[in-house]
Amino acid sequence: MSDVIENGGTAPGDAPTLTKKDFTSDQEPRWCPGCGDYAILSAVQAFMPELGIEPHKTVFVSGIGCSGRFTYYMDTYGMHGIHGRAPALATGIAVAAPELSVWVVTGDGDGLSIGGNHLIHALRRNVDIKILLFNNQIYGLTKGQYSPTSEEGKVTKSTPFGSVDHPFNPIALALGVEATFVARTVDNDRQHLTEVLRRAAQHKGTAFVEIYQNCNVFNDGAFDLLRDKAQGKHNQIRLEHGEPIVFDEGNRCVRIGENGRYEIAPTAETDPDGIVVHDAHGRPSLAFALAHLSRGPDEPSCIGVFHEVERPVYGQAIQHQLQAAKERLGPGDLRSLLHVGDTWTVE
Amino acid sequence: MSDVIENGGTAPGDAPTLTKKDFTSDQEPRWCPGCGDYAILSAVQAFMPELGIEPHKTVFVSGIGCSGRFTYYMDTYGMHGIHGRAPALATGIAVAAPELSVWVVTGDGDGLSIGGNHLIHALRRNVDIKILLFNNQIYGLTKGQYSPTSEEGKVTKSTPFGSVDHPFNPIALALGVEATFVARTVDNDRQHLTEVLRRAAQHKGTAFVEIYQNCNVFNDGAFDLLRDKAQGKHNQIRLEHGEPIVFDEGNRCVRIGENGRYEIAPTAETDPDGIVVHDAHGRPSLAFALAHLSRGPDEPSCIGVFHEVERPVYGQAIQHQLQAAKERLGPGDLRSLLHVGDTWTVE
Amino acid sequence: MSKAVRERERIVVRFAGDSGDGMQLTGDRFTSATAVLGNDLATLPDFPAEIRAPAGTVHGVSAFQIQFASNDITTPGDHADVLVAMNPAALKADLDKVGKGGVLILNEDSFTERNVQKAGYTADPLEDGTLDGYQVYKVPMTSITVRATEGIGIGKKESERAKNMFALGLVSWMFGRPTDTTLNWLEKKFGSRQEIFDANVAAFKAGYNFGETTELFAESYKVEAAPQVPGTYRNIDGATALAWGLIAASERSGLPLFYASYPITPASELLHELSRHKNFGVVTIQAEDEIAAANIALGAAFSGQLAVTGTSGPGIDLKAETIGLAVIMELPMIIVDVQRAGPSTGMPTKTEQADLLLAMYGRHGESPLPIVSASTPAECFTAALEAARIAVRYRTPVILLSDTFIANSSEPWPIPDVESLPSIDPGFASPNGQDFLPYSRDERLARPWAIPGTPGLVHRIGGLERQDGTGNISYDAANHELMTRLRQAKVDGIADDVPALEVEDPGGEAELLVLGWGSSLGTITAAVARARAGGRSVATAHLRHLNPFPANTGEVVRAYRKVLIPEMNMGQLAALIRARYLVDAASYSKVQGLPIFAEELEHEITRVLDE
Amino acid sequence: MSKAVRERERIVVRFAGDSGDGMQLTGDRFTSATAVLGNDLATLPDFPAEIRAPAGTVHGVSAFQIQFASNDITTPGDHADVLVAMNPAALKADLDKVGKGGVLILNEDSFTERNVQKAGYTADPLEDGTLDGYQVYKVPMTSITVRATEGIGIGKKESERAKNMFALGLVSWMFGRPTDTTLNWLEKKFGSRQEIFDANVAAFKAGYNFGETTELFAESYKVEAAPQVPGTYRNIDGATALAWGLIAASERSGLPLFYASYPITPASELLHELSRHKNFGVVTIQAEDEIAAANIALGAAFSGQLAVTGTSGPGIDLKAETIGLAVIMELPMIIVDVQRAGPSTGMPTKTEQADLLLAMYGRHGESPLPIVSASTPAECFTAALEAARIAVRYRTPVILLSDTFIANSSEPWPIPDVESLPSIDPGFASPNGQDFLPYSRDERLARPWAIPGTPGLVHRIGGLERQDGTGNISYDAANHELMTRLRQAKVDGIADDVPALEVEDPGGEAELLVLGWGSSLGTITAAVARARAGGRSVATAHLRHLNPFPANTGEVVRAYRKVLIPEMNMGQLAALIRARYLVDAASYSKVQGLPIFAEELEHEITRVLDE
Ligand SMILES: Cc1ncc(C[n+]2csc(CCOP(=O)(O)OP(=O)(O)O)c2C)c(N)n1
Ligand SMILES: Cc1ncc(C[n+]2csc(CCOP(=O)(O)OP(=O)(O)O)c2C)c(N)n1
Ligand code: SF4
Ligand code: SF4
Ligand SMILES: [Mg+2]
Ligand SMILES: [Mg+2]
Repeated sequence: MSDVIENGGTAPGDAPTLTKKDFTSDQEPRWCPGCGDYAILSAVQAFMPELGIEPHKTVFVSGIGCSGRFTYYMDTYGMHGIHGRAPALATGIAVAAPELSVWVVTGDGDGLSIGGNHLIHALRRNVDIKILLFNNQIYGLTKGQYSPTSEEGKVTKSTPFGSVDHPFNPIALALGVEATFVARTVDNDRQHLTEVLRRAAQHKGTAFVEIYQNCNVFNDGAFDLLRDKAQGKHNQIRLEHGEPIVFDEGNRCVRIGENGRYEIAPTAETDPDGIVVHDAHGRPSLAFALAHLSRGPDEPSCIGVFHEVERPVYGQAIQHQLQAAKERLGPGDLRSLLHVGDTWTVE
Repeated sequence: MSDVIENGGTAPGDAPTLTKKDFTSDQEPRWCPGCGDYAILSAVQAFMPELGIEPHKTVFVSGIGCSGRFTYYMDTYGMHGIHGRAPALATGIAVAAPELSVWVVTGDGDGLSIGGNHLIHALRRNVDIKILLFNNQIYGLTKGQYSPTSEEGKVTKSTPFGSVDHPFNPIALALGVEATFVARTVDNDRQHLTEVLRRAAQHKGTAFVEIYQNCNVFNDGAFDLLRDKAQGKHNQIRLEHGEPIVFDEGNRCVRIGENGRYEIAPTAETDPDGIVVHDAHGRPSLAFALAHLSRGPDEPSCIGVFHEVERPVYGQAIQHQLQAAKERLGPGDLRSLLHVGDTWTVE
Repeated sequence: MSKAVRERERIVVRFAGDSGDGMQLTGDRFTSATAVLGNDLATLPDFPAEIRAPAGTVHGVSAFQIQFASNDITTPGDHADVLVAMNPAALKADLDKVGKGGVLILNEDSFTERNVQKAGYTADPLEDGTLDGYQVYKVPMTSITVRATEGIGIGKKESERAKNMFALGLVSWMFGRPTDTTLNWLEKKFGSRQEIFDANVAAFKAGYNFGETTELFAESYKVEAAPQVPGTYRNIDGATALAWGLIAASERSGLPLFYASYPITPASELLHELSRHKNFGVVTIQAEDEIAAANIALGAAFSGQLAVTGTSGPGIDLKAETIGLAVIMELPMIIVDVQRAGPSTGMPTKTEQADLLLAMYGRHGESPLPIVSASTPAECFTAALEAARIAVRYRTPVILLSDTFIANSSEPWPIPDVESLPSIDPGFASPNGQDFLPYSRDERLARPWAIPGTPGLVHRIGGLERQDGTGNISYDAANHELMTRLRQAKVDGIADDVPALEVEDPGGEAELLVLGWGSSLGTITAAVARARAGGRSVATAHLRHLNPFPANTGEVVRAYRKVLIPEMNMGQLAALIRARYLVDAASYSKVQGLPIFAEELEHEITRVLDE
Repeated sequence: MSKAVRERERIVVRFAGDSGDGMQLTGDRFTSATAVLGNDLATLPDFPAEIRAPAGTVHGVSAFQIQFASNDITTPGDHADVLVAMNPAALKADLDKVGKGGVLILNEDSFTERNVQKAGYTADPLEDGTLDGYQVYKVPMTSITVRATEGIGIGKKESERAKNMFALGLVSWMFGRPTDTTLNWLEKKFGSRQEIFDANVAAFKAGYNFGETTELFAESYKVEAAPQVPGTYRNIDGATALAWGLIAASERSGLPLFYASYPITPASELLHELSRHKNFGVVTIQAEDEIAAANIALGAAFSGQLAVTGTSGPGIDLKAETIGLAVIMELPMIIVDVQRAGPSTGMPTKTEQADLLLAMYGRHGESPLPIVSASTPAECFTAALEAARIAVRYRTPVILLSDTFIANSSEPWPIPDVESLPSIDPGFASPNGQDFLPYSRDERLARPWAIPGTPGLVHRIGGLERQDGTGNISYDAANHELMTRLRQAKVDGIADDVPALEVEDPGGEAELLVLGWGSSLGTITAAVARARAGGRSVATAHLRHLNPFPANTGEVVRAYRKVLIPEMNMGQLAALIRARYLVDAASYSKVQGLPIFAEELEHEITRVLDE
């Protein structure tokens, strides 16, 4: 059995200096040219050395979807599971081997459609895994059906007359199921993405990171308002813990309205004391309100860490119970077990 | 095909006067003596006539668990499905036959453990079904394992050393996945339960009703703080839309704290303007904050309708698309379909 | 001066290029022109497994194969006579699919050093002897196309994209295909975008004329029309035929069609096709997963719809528990399994027929259900109708097996007269004044289908064992035995209600029976035809009902000294036939994600006969 | 004056009462006293299907049956010789389980008009002739118990609850069971709660003395100890034996045991038992559903644990896709299926063996895996060890089949010497300086097990088809064929690595072989013994490995003119044996949620022999 690590999270190891190359496998990525997945892959490969955890102590787990191929391109241990089940596979790994750094890569279909149940249970349990959800608001691998994050009325191969489902808000969903770390970033902002990865890696327990990812083949431009340099600077609401929430080059802010409700307002018309100060470490209700500022990425939306709190980590709690049992009852002895209770002897 | 009903919800029919007996089947209930399920059954059977919908236009759908038996005791059409899938079965019925009144009965294991995915997708889609989740914070039918709503550290048959999972907050979960109607009530308060059922029945779309239900065999007393007459009057926070939230015989209230945060405070020490006025029809963030006032039913907790908003109803939107297509393209003609595109004739 | 024209009985052409090169469209158009000429034909698209692998690599190659003939053919052909390769990667990927001595038409422009490397060649295949023994035609397709479209006013990139029309034109000339079908289609498709239309027409004509006028091609070929039964024909692929068959079943039963599914290759096409026909009242639901899809369909079945859920192997695994529920609920429902290759995720874009035993046994407890399968693209239409007939008549879930090969390939289809299609009586229960017994049975052991909304028939069903007659929960031992045997007997009884297994044994003296099911029909027919042409006498029979088998199946298989069962699996039908009839049926098994080749099977037939 | 004592070879006693009457505990205690006496025994608890149906109704009846004997016995008995019924409902529910002329010991106090009605009797069965032909003893158990416990200082309700100890005392006297085992146990259990302890002891003694002293019982019975091989014995039920077998496998392999499951009757007991042994380092996880449980276990398997997931039929359906993933990942993992009755939800508390074909074929594509089964409660221990051995040695998921009957019933078990248990070598891969090939194979075709954390062996696995050797994704046709056949060959090869199928054919001249698997062993043994006692010669063989079959299985079944396969299903093993060996094996099938009775099977054996 693995030693119990006291603190979860991925603590820096004492590995020799690592480079991006150490995390790059010999398999050639096979996404469509221009796919946002390339940028994420490159950012992750470049970021991993910083953790100081050697590739062989790192595991990437993914499901099925374009995003699912991620695992093959990381030169770490990897499990490419079946559709939707990556959080469960990763739970098995993280509980069995708490000393490993375990990452899950999933998609909006993989993680929120077929895999919704495992995702919500991983989040509530606070397993020590870092979940990267590549949200392109479409099913890429199966060539373009709508997903549970596609906007209402979406015309796709499976909905030629427009979809009639109301989409999930993944950040709100995660907050609703007791996630301890909830963040959002975008594929093409290397710096922001890396910072969010860093925070996720440091978090003890399950980190949920939604990454707006452009699928340039089946859903091009879905996130332009936030991804595009020119538009992004007006529409990204960047969250920083302890800072008043202002955006659009300072022109707009988030303020506290009636009954405690959050709303977007021109900064000039807002009493500075009424501007919401971002509190990532408080109750999830505040983060939840921020998640509902916009209907979706076609309106000014928050990116960054919404919520980050400490709670016992599932795998560690289990390992602690094992240790406590051993201390209290002594290590298991098979012979005594087999003889417990009534026995009789025939001479 | 069924006629399209314009408004979902269960509109009163013009049925002859109905009584509780009309909704009571000839099957003898077989729950443990004293089980909270009896009280709920009796309340539901007594309430149904009020809707004026005849039993044959009503369908109850359930999953597996003690709660799952409910279906057999209602003298309506009924489907007792497999474990966790009732919301999906009910979706099929509600979409196929929008003129029916469709009810789902599920448990905390059935609805939130194995059935979590179907529940969250039904809620986001806003299918016209009314979901009653009997939350007894335990697996009853399988004789006492902990459930995803059991409190941390719960000692059960499957967790002799105490559970290590953090539980769901079902109200928060429903709000996080875009539910349009979210309420909570308790098994033994016939009047409150009936009022919540009434509101749920009137709602157009999916209604989610959490019912705190006592399992007197495997988890007795879990809700005493709220169920017990003497304790309940101090600890139930009864929500009424448009009313300031005060409870404990007026002694305590919910007020707006720093950054818009909700907190419980002595009414006497609170500026009346700072008391939260319950807004069930606003953004879900307000209801979400109320759901997080308590950690669970062992603290003062809200009951009543947390959230209730209108949104297009899934089954109706589908029926509308069918109608629109027929109007635009004319009713389908099989012969033309088979001949569409290139054909050639051999004489 | 017109060139020589050679007559041929059958030709296999394969178009291969990059995913972006439009090969499927080229193949489709060539097929239409061929169909209109009256040739018999069979086609097979061969998609890359990746969404859009890097351009120019073998992983990105997309191909389309067609066989057309002046007589009956049943497969898209083992080997191509002509390969059109738009780039080195296409050549690399598909050269081994061309018969020795075959014709290679290569887009010379694309054979740059960089492309040759990207394709994984270490040396230029045009130079190093790789192509020795083939008839190689190097045609600078890109540059001619660009030249032909000059002055139309489109950019170079757009003009280059028309090179597939050049290839289509060239091959159309080569095989004397009519040009008007293609020109009409271009008109319909691009008519409103003048430049694009002009460019495509120019490229197409340039290709046609290139063949006609250059010295390169000395001759063209002619394939006579195949004799066809009079009627109106269309070309149809299996996915469309299946979808239309379901719509036809809905029309012929008066039951609204209700399709709930979760996308999965190769079953997604069904969802796509059905979702287009809302004016037929078809409800399509994209569920959150396969389990939900099955349950949504089952809920709709309870409500009196023609309920269908479609998927591929992984989805059948997931639906297993729900299918079992449908078995005990005895509700009509169709589960379509478009089989794909491999265990687990396997090879999602490849074909296989390895879900037969899963369909038979893939549920816990004793939960028998009927299994119907389609053997050709067009047969998907009738198979869907038949599955619906059985489901509704017997109040039972039915598994309908198709596969990737059938779903994607196409063949000419004599369009049936709508009125001639079987009609299906839903036979809903109606109150008769007596106590309603939801688990009473008719003469074929089917129970009443009483749908919510019907007064007087209020009842409840579920997955716990039902009491005979009342349908109440029962834990009674004898009742469980009775119900288990009733469910089995109901399914077994269908054997008398399906056509007898037909044997084709022209001489009446064969000692070998080649027995098949599903998509190997084409291969079997072709292989047996060859063996017969070689003087062997061989009988064939093909099962469309896999559970129960037609009543005479035992008789048929016992009548031959040898039985050979070719399958794209490890011998699944063989296992069933052996267990049931105790005949020493041999399995011929190929598990490569590809159809069995007629040639291979012919060898096996000869081997078995000579044994 | 001491009463007459009659000697008997074997006795079947059945205790029946309300769920709240403590019948399971009574049965348990009687079993312990019987085991200590050295009788051979077999037990079967019979729980109500409802959680706690209304007291006094037949649905609330809980029973416990034990057969004990002075010689080898193998079943808990077809019919009871003695029924102890604590109330009218118990009599109503179980009277048909008593052999004609049997002894009925009834708690007279409970036969009030109200209780008689609640039980569903229209008239008092004590009066109306219902019990004619039985030896009826009416004993006012409740009132005597209350009297016996007067003055101890407990309430009437508490004192009434001790009436099960009265019954135990009475039956203990009747069969000469030692009192000290029970008294010691009461001491341990209630020693700290003096009044409760006193009341139970008083009730127990009152019952014992009641038998000894009243006129009612003229005689008691004696059953001699059965000859047993020397050693230390304990009584064990199948659920416990299976859990301990897994712990033993963990100890003998050095691999931490990792059990992920979702509760389901009758498999929950495994989760409960294993969760108690955290000091053995056993991790138990209650997952959100069966799919998660399987995937969590598979993740743990990848990480080098002894990974196990347990469930019953409905859960196997749900795990199918994940098991297929484990097949292609070639990781060691055990899937326990404690089979229960019926399709769908069926009859959850009843037994059946109808998941064999599901275990064989219940995954899409070709995904073979080994299947091991347990035949008796104690054998669950060795079966678990064997499943672990195969899983680890061959890097493969293994399905281990048990059933409700085996899991709940118990038998004496010679406790094995821990050191004598087979040891299992995990054989983890370690770097050897060369490029690591995760899909290279050893002589038994097993691939390396390289666990995360090991430097130099970094690799990735998944559900897409793997390239031979490297384990990279491959869509190559020939590779797919190779891998499909390798996976099959690996599993098939296990046939040489398991003990040959043993035949028991004492005379060596039998013409009938009775072939079985799983929990029908007891019935088969008993039925064949009877048939032999009746002068028939019959051979038996029992399969513990269902896939692959032991290498000599074909030889065995072909050696007999007739083969009869009794199963609690519709002939699943029969189908496999017929398909594989083409022998005309007949199926004897009972599907009632109950074990087959030895008597029934004996008749069938005679019938088949006389055919
Ligand atoms: C059980 C199962 N059902 C369905 C599929 C088909 N499938 C593969 S990926 C996918 C959806 C992918 O969407 P998403 O998760 O958003 O990933 P993306 O391709 O957009 O990155 C589906 C439906 C499958 N492989 N397995
Ligand atoms: C697929 C499947 N898994 C597991 C079970 C066993 N099972 C039946 S009910 C249940 C949990 C019931 O808990 P809950 O939903 O809370 O209902 P309650 O009995 O408490 O009302 C379980 C695990 C099953 N019937 N089917
Ligand atoms: S389909 Fe979309 S998500 Fe998938 S690889 Fe292509 S661009 Fe990326
Ligand atoms: S076990 Fe609990 S929930 Fe189930 S019937 Fe008994 S008291 Fe009710
Ligand atoms: Mg996506
Ligand atoms: Mg519960």
